[in-house]
Amino acid sequence: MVVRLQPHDFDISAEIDQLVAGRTDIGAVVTFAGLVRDMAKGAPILDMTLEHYPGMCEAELERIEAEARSRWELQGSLILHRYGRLTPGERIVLVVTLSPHRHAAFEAAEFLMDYLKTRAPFWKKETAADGTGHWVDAREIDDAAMARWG
Amino acid sequence: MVVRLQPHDFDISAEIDQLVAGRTDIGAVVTFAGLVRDMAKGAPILDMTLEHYPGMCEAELERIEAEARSRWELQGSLILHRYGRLTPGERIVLVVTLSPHRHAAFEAAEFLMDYLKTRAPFWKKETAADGTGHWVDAREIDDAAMARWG
Amino acid sequence: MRVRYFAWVRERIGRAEEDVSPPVDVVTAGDLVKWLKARDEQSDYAFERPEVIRIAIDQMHVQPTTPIAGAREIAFFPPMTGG
Amino acid sequence: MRVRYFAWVRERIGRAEEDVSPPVDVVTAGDLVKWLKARDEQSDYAFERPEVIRIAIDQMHVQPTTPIAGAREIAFFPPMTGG
Repeated sequence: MVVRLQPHDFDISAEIDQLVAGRTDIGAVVTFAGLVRDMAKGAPILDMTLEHYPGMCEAELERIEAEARSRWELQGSLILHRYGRLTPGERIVLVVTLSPHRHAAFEAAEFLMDYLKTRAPFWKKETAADGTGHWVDAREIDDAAMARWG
Repeated sequence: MVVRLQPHDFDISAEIDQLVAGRTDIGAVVTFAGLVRDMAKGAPILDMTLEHYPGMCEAELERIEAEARSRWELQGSLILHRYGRLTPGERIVLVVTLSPHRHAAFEAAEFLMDYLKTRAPFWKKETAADGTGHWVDAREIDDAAMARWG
Repeated sequence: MRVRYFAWVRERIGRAEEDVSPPVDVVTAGDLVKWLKARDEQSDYAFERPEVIRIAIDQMHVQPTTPIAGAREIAFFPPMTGG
Repeated sequence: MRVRYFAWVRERIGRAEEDVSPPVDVVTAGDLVKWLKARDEQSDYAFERPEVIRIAIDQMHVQPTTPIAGAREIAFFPPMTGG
């Protein structure tokens, strides 16, 4: 079970390989990667800067991961989140879940993302085409997505 | 939207990169990889051979993919399935979904797997530790998983 | 008409495919299963539980009630176990 | 006690952190928000809608009703937008 914050990019295959590492008891590997989109609310963006709360971020992600482990039969998991400046098309976040069963792997990955969105202390500021910066508003849909896990 | 059958292994990052290919409008990439487990019904297995129905397999996977496209907002998808002899720990299948929204990407990937399991003409034969071959029984849980999509 | 077998249906029958010419009273895919099953011991073994056999006509899943008229290729196989 | 600000709360207040010594009648995290808000114009702007401000004590999410006694570090920030 791994939590990692870093400014630089990651390679999904390499991250999976490290988690699986010669094991032969894993049946299902689910990954979610979130990318920077080139548009926000219908207008193009130039880039995005991710601010985070060092220390609390790692602690909160570890709490989220422990919660997922208690709910599903996981053989491993990874939450990897970038911070700093990112441009459209770049990867922001990676979640990986390993399980004997595909449904558990899918559910746990979606749970990790839903919780991360609403509980991990990250904030996005986007740069519009005219160079002005805008903090991204929290979306109610994310609160609703988290609420369904009870 | 891509369907591919092949005997050889694949690289998940390379497959994603090919689907994303310089696009900056994608928000979510979900992947599912299924691996050969070293145990079946509590007993170790030496290997597994995947038989398939060439032609129908591709056609059926394309129908499944078209159905997913009609249900969710997908910007791309891949179903890649291996055939032939595989040993424990090897990758069997890869599903990738791209969408502006993470929930759609998750649901579509799980849908593709559920449908693939029950409709794509593949059959697994496992070799037990004593060298005898055993055809894998279809699991009722897979029919149930597919049924929930209505 | 070309008939194809897969997995343990193939193994039990002892061949992967063959051309068959069923009589005119073999109308549906289910009729064809019954007719094939009655041919010999291996076929009887392959189709011993017709209710578990899956059928495809020209590479599309069909039901036992589907007519076979005009079919070029009919396949019989166990429930699928891919993924 | 150390107070930290993030995102637009930080920008509006004009600093990332500071040490504060609130009076004894500041008992809860919500009391601290009110006390900080009353200090100056920037703070008033940062906390203009206290109901949207999220609070963490010693790097754990808390409610405005949580007492601050014993806290080493209290952070104020907008709703999170990671992922």
